[in-house]
Amino acid sequence: MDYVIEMLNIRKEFPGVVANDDITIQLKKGEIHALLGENGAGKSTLMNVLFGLYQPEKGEIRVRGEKVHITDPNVANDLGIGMVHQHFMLVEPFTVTQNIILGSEPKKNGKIDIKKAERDVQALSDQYGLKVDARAKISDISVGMQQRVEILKTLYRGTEVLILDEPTAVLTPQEIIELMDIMESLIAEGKSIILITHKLKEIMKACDRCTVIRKGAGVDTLNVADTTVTELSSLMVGREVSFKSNKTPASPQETVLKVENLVVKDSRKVDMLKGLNLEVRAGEILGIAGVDGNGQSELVEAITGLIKSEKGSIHLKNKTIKNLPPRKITESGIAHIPQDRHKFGLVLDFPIGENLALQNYYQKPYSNKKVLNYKEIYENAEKLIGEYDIRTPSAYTLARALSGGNQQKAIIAREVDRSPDLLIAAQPTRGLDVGAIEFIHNKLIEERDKGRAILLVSFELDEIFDVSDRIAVIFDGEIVADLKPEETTEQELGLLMAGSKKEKVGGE
Amino acid sequence: MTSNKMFNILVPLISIFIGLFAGAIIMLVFGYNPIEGYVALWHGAFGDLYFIGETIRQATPYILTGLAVAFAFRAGLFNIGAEGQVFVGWIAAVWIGTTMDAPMYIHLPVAIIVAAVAGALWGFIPGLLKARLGVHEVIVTIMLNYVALYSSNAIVRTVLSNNEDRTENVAPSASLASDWLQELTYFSRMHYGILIALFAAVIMWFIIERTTIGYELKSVGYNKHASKYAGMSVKRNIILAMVISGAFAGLAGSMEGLGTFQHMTTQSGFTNLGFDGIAVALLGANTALGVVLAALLFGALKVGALNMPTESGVPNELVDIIIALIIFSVASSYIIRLLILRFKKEGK
Amino acid sequence: DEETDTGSDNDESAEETTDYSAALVTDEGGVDDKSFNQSSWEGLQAWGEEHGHTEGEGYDYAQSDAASDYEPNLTRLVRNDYDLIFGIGFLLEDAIANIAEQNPETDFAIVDTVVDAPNVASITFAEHQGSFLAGVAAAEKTNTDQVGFVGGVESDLINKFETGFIAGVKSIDPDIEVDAQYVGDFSSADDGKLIATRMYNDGADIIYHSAGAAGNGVFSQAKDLKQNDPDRDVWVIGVDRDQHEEGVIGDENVTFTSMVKRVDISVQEVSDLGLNSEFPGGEVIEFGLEDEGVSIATTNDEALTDEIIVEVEDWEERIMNGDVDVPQTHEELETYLDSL
Amino acid sequence: MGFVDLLQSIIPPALFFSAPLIFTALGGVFSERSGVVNIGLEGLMIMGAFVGIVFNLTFADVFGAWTPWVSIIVATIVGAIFSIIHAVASVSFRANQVVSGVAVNFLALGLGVFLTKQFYGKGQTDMVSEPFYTTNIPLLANIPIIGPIFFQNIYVSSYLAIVLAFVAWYVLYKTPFGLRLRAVGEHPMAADTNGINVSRMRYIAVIISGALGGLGGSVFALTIALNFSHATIVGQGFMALAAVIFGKWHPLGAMGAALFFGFAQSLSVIGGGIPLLADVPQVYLLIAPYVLTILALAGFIGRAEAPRANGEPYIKGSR
Ligand SMILES: Nc1ncnc2c1ncn2[C@@H]1O[C@H](COP(=O)(O)OP(=O)(O)OP(=O)(O)O)[C@@H](O)[C@H]1O
Ligand SMILES: Nc1ncnc2c1ncn2[C@@H]1O[C@H](COP(=O)(O)OP(=O)(O)OP(=O)(O)O)[C@@H](O)[C@H]1O
Ligand SMILES: [Mg+2]
Ligand SMILES: [Mg+2]
Repeated sequence: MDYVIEMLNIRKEFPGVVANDDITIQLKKGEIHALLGENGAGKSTLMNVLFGLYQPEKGEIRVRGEKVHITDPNVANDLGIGMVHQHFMLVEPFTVTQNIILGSEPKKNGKIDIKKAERDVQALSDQYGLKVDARAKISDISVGMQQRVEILKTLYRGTEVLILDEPTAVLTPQEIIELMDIMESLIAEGKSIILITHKLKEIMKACDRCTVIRKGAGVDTLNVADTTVTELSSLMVGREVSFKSNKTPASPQETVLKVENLVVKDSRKVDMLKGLNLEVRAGEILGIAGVDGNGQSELVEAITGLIKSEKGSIHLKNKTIKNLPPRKITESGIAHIPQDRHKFGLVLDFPIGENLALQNYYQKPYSNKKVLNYKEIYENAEKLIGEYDIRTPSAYTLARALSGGNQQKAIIAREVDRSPDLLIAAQPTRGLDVGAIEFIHNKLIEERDKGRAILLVSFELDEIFDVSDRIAVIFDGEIVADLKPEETTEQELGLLMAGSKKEKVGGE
Repeated sequence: MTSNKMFNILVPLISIFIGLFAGAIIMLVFGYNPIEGYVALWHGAFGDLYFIGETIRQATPYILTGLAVAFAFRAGLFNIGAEGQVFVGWIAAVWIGTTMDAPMYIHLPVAIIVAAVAGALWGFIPGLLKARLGVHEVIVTIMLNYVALYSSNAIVRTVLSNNEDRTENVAPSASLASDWLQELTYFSRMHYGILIALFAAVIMWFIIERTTIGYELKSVGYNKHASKYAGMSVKRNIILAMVISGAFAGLAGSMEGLGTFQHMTTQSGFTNLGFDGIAVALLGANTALGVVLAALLFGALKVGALNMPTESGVPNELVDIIIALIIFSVASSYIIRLLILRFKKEGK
Repeated sequence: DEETDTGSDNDESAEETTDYSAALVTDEGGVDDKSFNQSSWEGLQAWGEEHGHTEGEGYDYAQSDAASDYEPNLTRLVRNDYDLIFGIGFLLEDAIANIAEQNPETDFAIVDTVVDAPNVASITFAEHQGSFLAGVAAAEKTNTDQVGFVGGVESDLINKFETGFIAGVKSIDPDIEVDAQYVGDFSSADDGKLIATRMYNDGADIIYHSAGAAGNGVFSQAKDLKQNDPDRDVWVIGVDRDQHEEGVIGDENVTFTSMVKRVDISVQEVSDLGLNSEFPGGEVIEFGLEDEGVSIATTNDEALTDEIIVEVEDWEERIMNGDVDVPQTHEELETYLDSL
Repeated sequence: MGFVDLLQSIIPPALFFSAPLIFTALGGVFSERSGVVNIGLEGLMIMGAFVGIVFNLTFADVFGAWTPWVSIIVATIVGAIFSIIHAVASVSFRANQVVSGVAVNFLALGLGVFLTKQFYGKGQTDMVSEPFYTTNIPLLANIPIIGPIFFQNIYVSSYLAIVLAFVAWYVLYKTPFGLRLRAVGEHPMAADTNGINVSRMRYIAVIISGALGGLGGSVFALTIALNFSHATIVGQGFMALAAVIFGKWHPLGAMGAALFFGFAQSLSVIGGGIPLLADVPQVYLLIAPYVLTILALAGFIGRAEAPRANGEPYIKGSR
C-alpha cells in the first residue's frame, strides 16, 4: 500500500451530535488531498481525531500501513503528523521562535539555546521560502505570516503529513498564491498534505484528490482531474449551487455615507488612515478591495465609532457621526457585520436568542423601562433563526456551541434585520461554505435592492467582483482607485492593491 | 433542561453530604463521636427558636455580602473588598443612627440608604480605577479593606465618641431590632434586616435576570469588545457593577450597625463577613436564590459550630474544615455530575 | 484525652459537690489566648475542680469567633442552667447587659468593664496601677532613658495600660522618653515587629507591649537583638500573664517583667461569692494591687533586681495609700504630668 | 536623621517584612502564569506557618541550630503536598479556581487550629526556641554606607527570597520548562497541540506555588510571629496576591511589589516615631501604606493584563 494515512470507518460523537459517522479517508504519499464539506460537516473533527486531540468512538487509523492509536498530539508528532488549525495555535506574547520550539526546545546547560533556535528557524524558513522573521512577536505579525509560522512549527517537528484546516480563509489573494507555492515545495520534499477548504477553485488548482463529507458522513473520494466545481458543490451541499449571483444592475440613489479626509491612528500612534475619502449611495454595494492591513479595519471601526478619528469628517445622510458613541451611530442607521465574530460579533456565553437581541435589547418591545421582555426577545429570535436558517438545537443554546457558519448567520440576521440605511459587512463570508456564501451574497443583494447602502470589505477578489456594484481600492490608508467591476480585471485590481498603480479618486 | 435542574439541586446536596461525611471521618479519627458532634451542631443552629433566630440573624449579613460578591462576579469583576465595604456601611449607618433626629419612617430608611451609599462609594473607587486606568480591582479592594478597618476605628473613637471604644446605640427610630421577632425567638437578635436582605436578593435577581442593566453587566462580564460594539459603555458598566456590589456590602454593614449590634465598636481585625461572602457567593453559584440558600447554610454552620465544643467537645474549627470541603465539592461539580451520570447509567 | 459530658464517674472530688455552677464566654481570643481569656478559664477550672465539678457539668466555657457570637454563647449557657456566667473582656459589655436583662434569674459577671444591672457583677482591674509599677521598674532599668509602649488597637482599656505606664516612668524621671505607638489590630505580628525594630533602633531599651498576638513581633525583635549582641540590654515587659516563657533565648531572657492581671483569682472569688449566696450583683469589684489583682512578675530576678523591687514596692505602697492617683486616660495623664 | 540613617532604619525592616510576601507571591506567579488563579495563597501560608512552628517545636532538640532551616524545608514540602488539593480541584475536576482557592483558605485555617488543639490541647502553640536570627553578611557588611543598609542585621531568609525571585525569573523566562509553563497559561490548546501535557504542567505550577506559599508562611512564622495561632497569618496571603498582580505576574515585578509594601509599611512605622509627625493622627499612618499602594497603581503602574488563560480550566477540544 502506498497510503501514508488511512482513517477507516471513523465515528466521533459529541454530546447530542454525531460529528463523524463512518468516514473513511486515505492519503497517498506525495499528494495534496482536499477534504470538503459544509460548515459543521465534521471536517475539523475528523482531522482533530487524526491529530490525537479527540479519540474516536469507532474506527481505525493506519499510518504507513500500521495500525496506530493516536492518544494525543505528541503521538501524532512522533508519527510525523502535523496540523495547522483553523484557529491558530499560537501564543501571542511569544516570539515566532518561541512558538516554534515550544515543546521541543534546544537546550544548553538546562537553558533554552535561543540563539541556536533562532538560527534553525531562520534556516528552515529560508529552505521553504517562508520569509518569516524568527524574532518577531506573534502579536506584531500579519495573519499570513502567522500561518507560515504554524507551518514552520510542523516542519520543525519533522512533519511528513501536514493537515491544513482552512488555511486560505484568512489569507489575502497574494498570500494564497504564496501558500500554494509553499505547498508545492513541501510536496517536492516528499511530504503529503490534507487540505480543508471551502474554496473549490483552490481545490481544482492545487489538489490531486478530494474527499467530500456531508453531515458527518463520507460521501465520496474523487480525482480532482475528473471532476468539476459544480459536481463537488452539489455533492457537498446536496443541491446545485450557483456561483455567480444573478443580480440586476444597481440603481444608486442619494448619498448615504460620506467620508472625507479621514485620519485615524492606531494604538501605537501610527497613521492608519491618511485622509481617506469615500462615498456610498443608497441602493449600491461598494466593495473595498485591498490587502489586509491597509486600513480596512480602521475604516470600519472609525465609521462605527469603535475607535477615535483624528481628523476629517464622516456623514451619514448629512448628519455628522464622527466620534459619536457606537450606540448613537448604530441608532442613526448603521449596521455592522464585524470582521472578528468572536471578539466583536457575539457574546459566546449568552444564548443565541440573547445574542440576536444584542443591538436592540434596550428598545421596545424587547424591553420597557429597562425591564427586558424575554417573550418578545425569544419570539424575534425564533423568527430570525427560521428566516436565516441558523442551525441550532434551540434559541436557548449558547452561541459558543454553534458552528462558525451558523454563528456568522446569526450576526447577519441580527444586523440585516435592523433595516439599516447603511450596512457595513466586513469579511461576511470568511470561513463559510459555498452554500452559506451563496445565501449571504443573496441577502446583501436583496438588501441593496431594498434601497440600502452597503459597504462590503473583503479580501476575496471573487467576492468583490461578484457582489459589488462599485469597487474602491484601499492602499496605505487611502482609496487609490474607484472602479466598476465590469470595467476592470483581477490583474489590474491586484496591481492597484499592491500600490504599484495609482489613480486619483474623489473629485476634490 | 429538566436534567439540568436536577443537577442544580443534586450537586449542592451531594456536596453538603460529602462535607459532612468527611467531617464525620475526621471526628472519628480524632476520637470524637461524630453523631454527638452533629447533634450538637444541629442543636446549636436549630435547637429551638432562639437558635433559629440567631441563625437567621447571622445569615442576614451573609446574604448581603454574598450578593455583593456575586453581583460583581456576574459582571466579570472580583470584589474581595466586601469586607471593607461592610465597615464603611456599618459606620455610616451608625453615624446616621446616632446623630440624626427624625421619625422612624425617615430615620431608618435614611440610615440604611446612607450605608448603601457609603458601601457604593467604597466600590466606586476600585470601579473607577479599573474603568479609567485598568488598575486591577483585586489589589485595590484588598488595600481598601485595610483603609476601611483603620479609618472606621478612628471614626468610632474620634468622631462618633469621645475617645471611647464604641459609639452610642442608634436611636430607636433607626433600629432594625424588633421586639416582636425577639420575643418570638426567646430574645434572639433576629431583626427586620432579614427582610431587607431577602428584598436585596430579589433586587439582584431582578436586575441581573430581568433588566437591560443586568443584560449589559453580564455582557460586559463575558465580552468587553462585543459589548462595546453593541453600544454599551464598558467603563460605565464596570463602575456600575462595583457600585451596586459595594452597596450590597454596605447594606450588610447596616445590618450589623442597626440590627445586630445597634452600635459600632472599634474592631480588632476583620469581621470576615466580606471574606465569607466570597464563599457564600460561589457556593450559591452567583445567583440570588443560591446566595440566600448558601447564606442560610453558612449561618447555620457558623452559629451551630459554637455549640460543638460545649455539647460534644469537638473543636469548632471542624466546621471550617467542613465548610471548606463543601466548597471544594461544589466547585468540583463537574466530577460530581460525571459520577451521577455514571451511576444512573449503571443503575439502568 | 478529651472528656465528654457522659458518664461522670470522676471520683476524685475531694470536696462535697455543690449545685452552684459557673461558666464563661470568651471574647475572640479564645480560652487559650495565653492572656486573660486563658487566665480566667484556668481560674474557673480550678474553682470547678475544687468543688467537685467536671467540665461540662458544673463549669464550662464557650468560645466566640466573632463579636456576633457573644450573645448566642451567653444564651446557650443560660439555657444550660448555669447559675453564674462570666463575660470575659470589655467587648462583651453589651452582650452581658442584654442577656442579663433578659435573664434576671441568672447571675452574670463582666470582666474589664462595668455593666450596671442588679444581676451583674462588674470585675475591673487596676491595669493602670500595675502598668504604673511596670513603668517604675522600666525607668529604674533603662540605660538609654528611652522606653517604648506598643498597643494593639487604641481603646479605653489599652489607654489605661499606656497612661499608667507613662505615669510610672515619668514619676521616676520626667526626662525619660516614652515612645508609644499602636499597631492598629491585635494580630499583625509583622507590624508589631516593625514598630519594635524602630523603637529599639531609636534607642529604647525596654518595650512594654499590650498588643495580643501583635506583641509576638516585639518579643521576636528583642530576641533577635539579644541573639546578635548578648551584651546589649533589650527588654520586653509582658502583659496580662507572666510572659517569662516568651522571653527565653538560650540562657538569657528578654522578658524583664510582666504586668500580671489575675483574672483567674477574680473569677474564683466571684464564683465563691455566688456559691455562698453572696453574689455581688450590681457591684463593681476592682481588683487592684491590694489583692494582687494586678502585679509585677518577679520571675526574672536577674533583671528585676532587688533595688528595683524595693522601689516598685515603695510606689505600690504610695498608690495603695492613695498618695498617688494613677491616671487612666490621656487627660488625666496630662494633669498628672503637670503635677510632677 | 540623615538620609543614610533613614535608609538604614527603613530597609532592613522592610526586607524582613517583605520576605514572606516575596516567597508567596513568587508561588502565585508560577500558579497564575500556568493559568491557575490562586486565591488560596493565604491558606498556603497558614499551612506553612503551622508546619514550620510545629516542626520547630518538636525537633528543636534534634536539629539544634539547623532547626529553622529544616523547618522551612518541611513546611515547603507540606505546602506543596497541601496545594495538590487545589490542583486536583482546579485542573482535574475543572473547578472554578477562585472557589477552590477560597476553600483552601478555609481548610488551612480550620485544619491548622484544629490540629493545634489536638496536638497541644490549646489553640496556640508556645514560642519556638529556634527561630531565625538576623546576621551580618561577612565582608559585605563592612562596606561603607551600603553595608549597614543592606548587609547588617539581615535575615538570610530575606536574601533567599530575593535570590529566589531571580531564580524564578530565570526558570520562567530562560528554560524550556518556563516557556512551556507560560505557554500553558496563555494558550493551553496551543501548548497541547505542541505535545505539552497541560494538566501536568499546571499541577507542577500549583505545587510550586504551594511549596513557595508554605515557605513564605514558615518564614513569616519563624522570623516574625514565632508561634502559631489563628491570628498568625491574617491577610499576608492576600497581600502576596496583590503583589502578584501589582508585579504584573512577573517574578521580579512581584518581588518589587512585595518590597514596595515592606517599604511603605516600614515608612509609616518610622513616621510614627518622627516628632514632626507626632501630632498627625495615627490613623493616617496606619492607612498610609495602603493608600500609597493605590496611588502607585493609579499613578504609574496602571493596566495589568493577566495571563490570557488564567482562571480557565483546560478542556481538551473545547472551543
Ligand atoms: N467540542 C465539541 N463539542 C460539541 N460539539 C462539537 C464540538 N466540536 C464540534 N462539534 C460539533 O460537531 C459538528 C462538526 O463540527 P466541525 O467543527 O468538525 O465542523 P467543520 O466541518 O470543521 O465545520 P466548519 O467548516 O464550520 O469549520 C458540528 O455540529 C459541531 O457543532
Ligand atoms: N509534556 C510535558 N508536560 C509538562 N512538563 C514537561 C513535559 N515534558 C517535559 N516537561 C518538563 O519540562 C522540562 C524539560 O523537559 P525535558 O528535559 O523532558 O525536555 P525535552 O526532553 O527536550 O522535551 P521533549 O522530549 O518532551 O520535547 C522538565 O522540567 C520537565 O519536567
Ligand atoms: Mg472546521
Ligand atoms: Mg498591617
